[in-house]
Amino acid sequence: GTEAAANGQNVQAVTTNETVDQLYTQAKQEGKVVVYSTSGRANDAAETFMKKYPGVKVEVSKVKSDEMMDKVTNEQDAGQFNPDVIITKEVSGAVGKEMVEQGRYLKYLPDDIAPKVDEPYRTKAPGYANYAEFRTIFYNTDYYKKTPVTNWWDLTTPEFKNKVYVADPLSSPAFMDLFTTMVIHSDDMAAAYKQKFGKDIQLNGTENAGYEFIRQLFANGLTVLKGSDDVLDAIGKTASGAVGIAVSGDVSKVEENGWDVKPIYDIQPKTSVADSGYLYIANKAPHQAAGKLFIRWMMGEQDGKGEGLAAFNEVGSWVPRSDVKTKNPVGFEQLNLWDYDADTLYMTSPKVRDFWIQQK
Amino acid sequence: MNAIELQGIQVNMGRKPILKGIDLTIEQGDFMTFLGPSGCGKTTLLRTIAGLQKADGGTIVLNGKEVANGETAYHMDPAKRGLSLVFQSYALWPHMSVYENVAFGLQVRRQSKAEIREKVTAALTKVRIADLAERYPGELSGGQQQRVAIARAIVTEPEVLLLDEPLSNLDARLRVEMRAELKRLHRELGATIIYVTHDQQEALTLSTRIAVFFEGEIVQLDRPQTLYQRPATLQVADFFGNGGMDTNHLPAELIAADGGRIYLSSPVCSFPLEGITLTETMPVILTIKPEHIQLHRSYAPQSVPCVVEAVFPAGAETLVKLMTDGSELSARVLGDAEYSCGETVYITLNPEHMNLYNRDSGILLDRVRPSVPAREMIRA
Amino acid sequence: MNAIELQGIQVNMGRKPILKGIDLTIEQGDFMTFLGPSGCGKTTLLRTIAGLQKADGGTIVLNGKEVANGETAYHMDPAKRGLSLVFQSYALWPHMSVYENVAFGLQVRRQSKAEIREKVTAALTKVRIADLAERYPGELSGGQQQRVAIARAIVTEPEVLLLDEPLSNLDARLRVEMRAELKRLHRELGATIIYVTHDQQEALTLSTRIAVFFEGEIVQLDRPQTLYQRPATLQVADFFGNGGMDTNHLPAELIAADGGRIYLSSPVCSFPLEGITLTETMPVILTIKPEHIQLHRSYAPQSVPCVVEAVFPAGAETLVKLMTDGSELSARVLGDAEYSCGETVYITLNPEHMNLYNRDSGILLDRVRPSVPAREMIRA
Amino acid sequence: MSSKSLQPISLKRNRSRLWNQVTGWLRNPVNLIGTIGLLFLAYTIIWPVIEILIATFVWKQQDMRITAAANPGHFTFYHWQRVLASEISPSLFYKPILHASAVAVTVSFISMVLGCGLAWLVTRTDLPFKKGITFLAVIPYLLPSWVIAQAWLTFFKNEKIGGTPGILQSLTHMSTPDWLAYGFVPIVASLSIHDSVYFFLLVGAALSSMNSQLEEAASMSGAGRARILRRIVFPLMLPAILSGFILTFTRAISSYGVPAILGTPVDFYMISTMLYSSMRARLTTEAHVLSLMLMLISMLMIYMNHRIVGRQRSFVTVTGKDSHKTLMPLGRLRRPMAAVTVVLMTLVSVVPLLILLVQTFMLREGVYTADNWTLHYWLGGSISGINSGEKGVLQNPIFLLALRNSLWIAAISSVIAAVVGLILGYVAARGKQTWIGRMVDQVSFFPYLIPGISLSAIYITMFAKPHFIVPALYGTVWLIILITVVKELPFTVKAGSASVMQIGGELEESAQISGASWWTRFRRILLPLNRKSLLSAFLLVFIGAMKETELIIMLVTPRTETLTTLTFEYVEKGYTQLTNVVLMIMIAIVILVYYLATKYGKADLTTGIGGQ
Ligand SMILES: Nc1ncnc2c1ncn2[C@@H]1O[C@H](COP(=O)(O)OP(=O)(O)OP(=O)(O)O)[C@@H](O)[C@H]1O
Ligand SMILES: Nc1ncnc2c1ncn2[C@@H]1O[C@H](COP(=O)(O)OP(=O)(O)OP(=O)(O)O)[C@@H](O)[C@H]1O
Ligand SMILES: [Mg+2]
Ligand SMILES: [Mg+2]
Repeated sequence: GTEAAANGQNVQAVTTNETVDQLYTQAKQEGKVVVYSTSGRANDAAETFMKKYPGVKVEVSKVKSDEMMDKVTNEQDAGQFNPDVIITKEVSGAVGKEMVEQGRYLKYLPDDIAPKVDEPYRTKAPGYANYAEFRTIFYNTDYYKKTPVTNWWDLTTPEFKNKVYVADPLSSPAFMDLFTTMVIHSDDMAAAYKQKFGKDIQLNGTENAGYEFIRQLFANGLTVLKGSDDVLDAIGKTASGAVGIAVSGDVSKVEENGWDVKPIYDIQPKTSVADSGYLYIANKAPHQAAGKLFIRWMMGEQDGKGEGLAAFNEVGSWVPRSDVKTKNPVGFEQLNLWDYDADTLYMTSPKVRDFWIQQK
Repeated sequence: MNAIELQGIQVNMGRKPILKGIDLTIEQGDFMTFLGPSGCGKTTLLRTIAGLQKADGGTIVLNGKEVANGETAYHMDPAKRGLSLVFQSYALWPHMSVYENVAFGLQVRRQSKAEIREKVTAALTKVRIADLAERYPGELSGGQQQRVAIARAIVTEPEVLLLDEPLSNLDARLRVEMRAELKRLHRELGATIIYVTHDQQEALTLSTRIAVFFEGEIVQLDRPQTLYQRPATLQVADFFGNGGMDTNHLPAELIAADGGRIYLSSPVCSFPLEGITLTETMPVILTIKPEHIQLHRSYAPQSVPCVVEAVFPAGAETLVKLMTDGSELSARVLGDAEYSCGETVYITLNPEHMNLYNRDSGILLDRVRPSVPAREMIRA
Repeated sequence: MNAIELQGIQVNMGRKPILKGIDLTIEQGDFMTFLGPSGCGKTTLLRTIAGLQKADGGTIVLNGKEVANGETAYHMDPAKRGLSLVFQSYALWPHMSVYENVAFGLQVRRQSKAEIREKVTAALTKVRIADLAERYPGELSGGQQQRVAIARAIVTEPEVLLLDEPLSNLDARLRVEMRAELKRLHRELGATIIYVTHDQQEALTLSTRIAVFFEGEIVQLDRPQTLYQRPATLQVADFFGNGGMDTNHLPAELIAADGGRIYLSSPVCSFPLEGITLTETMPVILTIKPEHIQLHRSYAPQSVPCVVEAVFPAGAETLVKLMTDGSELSARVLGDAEYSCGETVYITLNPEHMNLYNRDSGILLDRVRPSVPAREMIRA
Repeated sequence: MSSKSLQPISLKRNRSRLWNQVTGWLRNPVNLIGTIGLLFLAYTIIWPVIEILIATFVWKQQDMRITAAANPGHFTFYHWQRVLASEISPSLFYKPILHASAVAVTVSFISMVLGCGLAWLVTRTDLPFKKGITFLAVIPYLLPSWVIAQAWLTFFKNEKIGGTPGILQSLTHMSTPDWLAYGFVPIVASLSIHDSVYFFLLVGAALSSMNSQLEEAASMSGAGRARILRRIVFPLMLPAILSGFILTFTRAISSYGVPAILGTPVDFYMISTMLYSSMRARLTTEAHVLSLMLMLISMLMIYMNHRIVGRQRSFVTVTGKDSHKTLMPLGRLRRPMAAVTVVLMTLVSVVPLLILLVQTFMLREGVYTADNWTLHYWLGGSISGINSGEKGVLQNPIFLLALRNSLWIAAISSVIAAVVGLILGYVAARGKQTWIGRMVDQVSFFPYLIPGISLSAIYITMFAKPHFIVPALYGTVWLIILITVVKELPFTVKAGSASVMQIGGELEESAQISGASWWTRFRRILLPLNRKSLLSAFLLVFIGAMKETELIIMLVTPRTETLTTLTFEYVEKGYTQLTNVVLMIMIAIVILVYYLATKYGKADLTTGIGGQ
C-alpha cells in the first residue's frame, strides 16, 4: 500500500553508463541473475549468456505477464526482492501504469546502445522492448494466391460470413488490445469504412466505428477459438477460404506445424498495434549488475551482433534497433501500426471488454 | 408336501468345508430347530437355504421347486425364494427408523400405505416395541434391536421363516412371550419355521423336530422327546445336558451269561437286557440324567448308598454331587435341598431312563432294553 | 474397599431420562449381576461406569477415586479408568485378525512380543478358539465372534470387568465352560465383575449379588438366594420366574381375627401369621413358585384337590397346569410326569415358600411370617 | 434457592464445573482437533477469503479504468452491483453461471451414475477383471482434462472450427452436428469422463467396507437388485455420494480448460471463463466477486448436504459384528458386462493415453512413415528446425531438478493432505451435530473455489516474511506443499468424513476401553479402517499435485521449478510432443505409485476390510 505509493513518488532511475567489463566484474561477485519472463526466449538467451559470461548463472522463471505483476507486487510489498530482470508483455497498459510508474519495474537502456534504438522505445515508451509482435490477419496460401484482405472492414462483408477466426480476447488481453485500439482510433476506422464502402458509417446503437466494427464482426459470424495456434490450425491445416486473426510471431512456427498460412502486413486503416516484449530491471534487484549484463546480452550488445539477440530476432517479430537486420520481408519502420497508447488503452480496455462480453 | 428338501448340501468357505453333505427334509408346517455347538454351521445352512450362501454341492428344493443346485451351479435369487430370515446379527438398516425397517418388506410387496401401517403396528406390538417406531436402530438397546429384527421377519407373514438365534438378547419374560408368538404364527399361518437356538429348553418346547449338528454334519434328527431321552451318540448326549449340566456317564459292561442272557453290570446297578446278542463281554457307557436319579434319606428298596460331595443350589432346583464306588454322579432335585456334604444318601435309578452306548464308537445301543420281566433293579 | 461406588447416577438420551438416579456400591471382588427387562438401562449403566456415556448427574467413584461427577461435569477418560468391557455388540475390529484383536490391549500397554503371544494364546484357548487366531472377525460364526470379544476383555486381566450379555450366543455347553472360566477369573484375580445377563440361571449361579432394574431404577439389590426366595415386589417376582415360567399368583386376604391374631385366607390354604398388625381385612397377593407345589396322586394330609388342565413336558421337567376353586396354578415336577388332563390330583404347599404382597402397591410384606406354632397348613 | 451460606460452595462448584466443562470439552478429540484444525484453516483459508471479501468492497486504483466514480481506498458496493445488477451482469454473470450450473449439475449426475455404477460392479458383484477395471478407471484422471477435450475434438470436430475434420466426419462424410462437437454436450462428457473417478474412488471405498448383510437383509425382504440399490445401498452411501457430488459439482462449475476449448467456438461461456478473463484483464476485484459467488453457491450445496446427511441418523456400515462379504452374482450377465466395461473403459482411457504416447515418438504429428519415428523428443539434443532447437526432455538441464521437486512436492503434500483430510474429516463426521464439525466441513471447502492465482498471490504476502510462529516459506518447496495441501483439503476432508461416517462408534469405544489414547485409536483403528478412502485421497492428490499449474506457477522460483511448469512452458510454445513426453513421464510415475499404493497399502478396492 503505502510503500508502493512511496515508490510511485520517486521513480528511481537506473544508472545506464556502466561498461560491459564493469558490469561483468560486479556480476561475477553477484554470481547469478534471476529472470522473470513471460517468454521462453529468455531461456535461449540464458544458455548463450552463460557461455559468454561464465560465473554468472541465469535462473529463469516463466510467468504470465499479469501473474508476474501480482507476484512482483506481492513480493516487493512483503519486502522480498527476488527478480533482477523482467521480461514482460504489456497487459492493456497495466504494466506501464501499475508497475513502471510505481517504480516496481525500472527502465534500463544503456547509454551506448540508446542511439541505435528505434522509437517509441528510445524515449516515448515506458521501457525498452527487445522485440515487437502484433496481431494480424492470416490467410491460407493454398486457397488464396494473393492477400484476400486489405481493409479490416473486409471481414464484415458477406464474403467472409462465418469465415473469420480469432483467438479469444477474453483470455488473451493482447488480442483485446487490438480491438481496444480500433475503438480508440475510431476515426481511422470510420475513414477506412468510407474508403471501403464509399459511404459514411452508420452506427447501429454503438458509440463509434471501433465498436461498430466489433459488432459487425460478430454479426458476420465471428468464430472465437481458444488460442492463436487454434486459429492457425483452423485456417492452415487444409485449403480453406477462412481467415484468422493471429500473432505475427507464430510465423516462425508455420513450417514446423505444417500450416499453409501467411500473415498480411498491410491492412487499412492500420495493420495492427504493436505488442512489445519489454525488458526491465526489477526494483531493488539483488543482482543488478548481472541483470544489466543479461539485458545487454539480450539486446545484442552494443553492436547488435550479440548472440543473445538471436532468440528474439525471428520471423514475425521485430527487434527495434536500427543496426539489426530483420528477418522479415518488411522492416519495423515500414509496418503500418497504431501507436501503443498505454494510458488510453489502460482506461478504455475494460469498456471494450464489457462491450465484447455483451456481444454474446 | 415337503416345504424344504436339502440333498447333500456342501458349502466351503476359504477352501474349508463348512457343511459336509446335509440331507434334510422339512415338511410344510414343521417347526425345525437346529441345535449344535457354536461354529458348527447352523447359520451357514440357514443362509444356504435362504440363498445368501451358494451351495458348492447338493440341491435345495423349495415347495417342490429346485432353487439351488450345486452341480449345475444354479442359484435362484434370494429375493425370489419368498423366505424371511432373522439374522443372528440383526442386520437392521441403520438409516431407517424402526417403522421403516419393518415396513420395507411390505413396501416391496406394494401394499397400500394404510395396510402397511396397520401391519407394521401389529408386528411392533407383538414384539412390544410399538412405542419405539420412530427411533433409529442406533438408539435402541440390544434386545430392542433384536425385536425389530423379529418384527421385520414376521410382518410379511412368510410361509417359511428362518430364525437365527432370534431371542438370544431378550429377557426370560419376553422370551416366553416371543416363543408364544412364534408358536401362534406357526399354528395360525401354518408357517414352516427353521429355528436356530442355543437354548435347549427353547428347542424342546418349540420344535416339532430337532436337528443336531456337529461340525457341518447332522448327527441326529428326531422329535424333541426322543432326542432328549435317547440321544443317538454319546456326543449328542453330552451336548444335550439340560442347561449344560452333564449327563452322568458310568463305565459299565454287558456280560453274556449262560443261556444267552445278557446282563448289564455297572457300579450302581445291574440287570438283564434284551435286544442284543453277545458272545463276549462288551464295554459300554451307561448314561443317566441327573433328574432321573432319585435321592432317599434312608435306605429304600434296591437303592445304592452314596456320599454327598457337594451341593449347588440353583434357584428352583439343586444339584447334588454324589460319590459311589469311585464313580461321580450328579443328581438334580427340585427346590432347596437340605443335604450337607459328607452325608450318606441312597439313590435309585430307573432303568427306563438309562441309555447304553458302545464305549468305542459312542453310538447308542438303540434296541437294547431292560428285559421285561426283570424291570426291577438288581444290586451289582 | 469399594471398587465401584455409584451415587444418584442420572443419564438422559435424546431428552429422555434413561437412568433415574442409580445408587449402587460394588465391593472389591463382587460378582454383581444386572438383571432386568430388555431396554431397562443395563447397558447404559455399564457404559456410564466405563465412561463411554457421560453421566448427567451423580458421581462415580472407582477404587476411591472420583472418575465422574455430573454436577461438576467432571469426566475421566475411559482409557484411564482401567476397566475391561465386553460389548453387547462385540465391537470387534473388522480389519484385525482374531489374534490382533485380542493382542491390542496388551500392545497398548507396551508388553513384550513374547509375553503378548503367550497371553493371547492363553486367552484364546480359554474361549476355545485358539485355532482361529489368524481369521478375521468376518470369517467367524456369531458365537466365535462373541468369544473373541470375551478373550479381548479378559486377556489384560483387568481388576474390573464389565460384561454385557457375554454368553448370549454360545451353546449351553460352552456357556457352562465360560461361566466356570469367569468364576475362576473372579476368584483367582480377585476381579470385580459386573455382569449383564438375561439368563436367570446364570445370574443365580454366578453372582454374589444381583441388582434388578426396571426402567432405569434399581428395584432390588440382594444376594441371589434372597432375591429368588423373596422378591421385593410383585413385579420382580413376576419377572423372576424360572425360565420365564410364571410364579403362581393367588388373590388372598389377611383377616384380623379376635385377639389380634391375623390369618391368611386364600383359595388353597389358610393359616395364622405374625409380624403384622391389622385392624381391617387387607387384600394381598400370595405367590408360590411352581416347583414348590407338590403333587400327590391321592389325598395327602392338608392337601387340596385340583384338576389337571394341561401338561407341558419340557425335557428334564414337566409343567402341570392345575385348576382349583377358580384359580389357576402351575406346578413343576421333575422328569416326565404321567398326568393326564382332567385327572384330579392333590397338592400341598409349604407356607415357607410363599410370599405375600400388598395387593395395591405390590410391595412384599417383608416381615410377615407364618406363626411358628401354626406351621401346618389349614384348609380354607 | 441457594441460601447465603451455601453461596461460596456453589460458586466454587460452578467454577470447577466450568473448568471441567471446558477441559472436558477440549478432551473430546473432536473439539480439540477441531479447534486446532479451525485455527489452521482460519490462517490458511479464512484469512485469505476475508481479504478477498473485503477487497470487493473497496475501490482500487485500477477501478478508475471502469468508472470515473472510483474513489480509491473507499468503501463501495460497485463491484457487487456491477456483477449482479448492471447491464453487463446478464453476460458477465447470469448467463455464464447458468451455463456453468447446468454443466455442473449434469456432470455430477453423469459422473455419479458412471462412478457409482462402476464402483458397485467392482466392489459388490462377482465381475471378472476387477483389478484391471479399477486401474482403468483411474487413468482418465491422469490425463489433464484439456487433453480429453482435445481428444474429443479430434474425434467429433466439424468444419465450424476449420482445420482437419474430426475422425467421425472423415469416416462418415457427414457433418458432425455442432451440439455434438462443441458446447454443452462435449463439455459435460469430457468433464464426466475425467471426474467420475471421484465418485468411483469415494463410493468404492465406502462400498467395499459395507457389511453385506444389510443388502442380504433387503434381499430376504424380497427386494430386487434395483430396489436394494435404491433403498439400502444408495442411502447408506449418501455421505460418499454427496461428497462426490459436491466435489464434481464444484470442480465442474469452476473448470476452465475444457470449456475454453470446447465452449468458445459456440460462445458457450462459463463462469470460470469470465473469472479467468477478469483475472487476465487485471480486473481482480471483479474476479473476486465472481469467485465469492461460486463460494456462496457451494456453501449452499454443502448446507443442503448437511440437511440431508444431518437428518438421517446413521450411515454406519462397518460394525463390531462383521460378516462374510458376499458378492452379488451377475449370473449370465457376468461376462458380457465385463467385456462391455473393459472395452468402453479402454476406449476412453487407454486409447487417448496410447495416442499421446505414440505421438511422442513421431517427429511430425500425424505422419506415419518409417523415418518419422524418433526418440528425439525423449533423448535428443538440439536440432534447429525442430521446436526451435529445443532439446529432448531428458536432456533439458532443469528436467532432473523439476522431476525431483515434483516428486517431492507431490509425495509430501499428498501424504499430508490425505492424513490431515482424514483427521479433519473425522472432526466433520463425528461432530456433524456440533458447530465445530460443521465449521470444519464448510471452511475446508473454500479452497476449491478461491481462484488458484488469488490464493497464491495472497500466500506470497502471507509467507514472504515470518508471521507469528509461521516461518517465511516463500521461495521454498514448503509453501508449494502447503498450498497444494490446502487446495486439496476440500477433497480429502470430504473423503475422510464420508468414510468415517460409515464406521460404528463402538469400534473406537472398544479401543478406548482397551486403554488406547486418541492417537493410538486413530493410528490403529481409524486409519486402517479408512485405508481405502485414505489411499484414494492420497492418489488423487498425488495426481493433482503432479498436474497442478495454475496454483503454483506464481509460487515457483527457479529453484522450485516443477514438471508442470516445464510442461507449461512447452504448451505455451506449442511443443506438443515435448508436452506429451513430460505428461507420459508424470503418468508413468503415477502408475507406479498407484501400483505400489495398492500393493503395499493393501488398499485394493475390490476386497473387503479384513480377510478376503
Ligand atoms: N439415543 C437414544 N435416544 C433415546 N433413547 C435411547 C437411545 N439409546 C438408547 N435409548 C433407550 O435407552 C434405554 C436403555 O437402553 P440400554 O441399552 O441401556 O438397555 P438394556 O437394559 O441394555 O437393554 P437390553 O437388555 O435390550 O440390551 C432403552 O429403552 C433404549 O431404547
Ligand atoms: N469366510 C470364512 N472362512 C473360513 N471359515 C469360515 C468363514 N466364515 C465362517 N467360517 C466358519 O464356518 C463355521 C460355521 O459358521 P456358522 O456361522 O455357520 O456357525 P454357527 O453354527 O452359526 O455358529 P454360532 O452358533 O456361533 O453362530 C465356523 O466354524 C466359522 O468359523
Ligand atoms: Mg450362527
Ligand atoms: Mg443391553
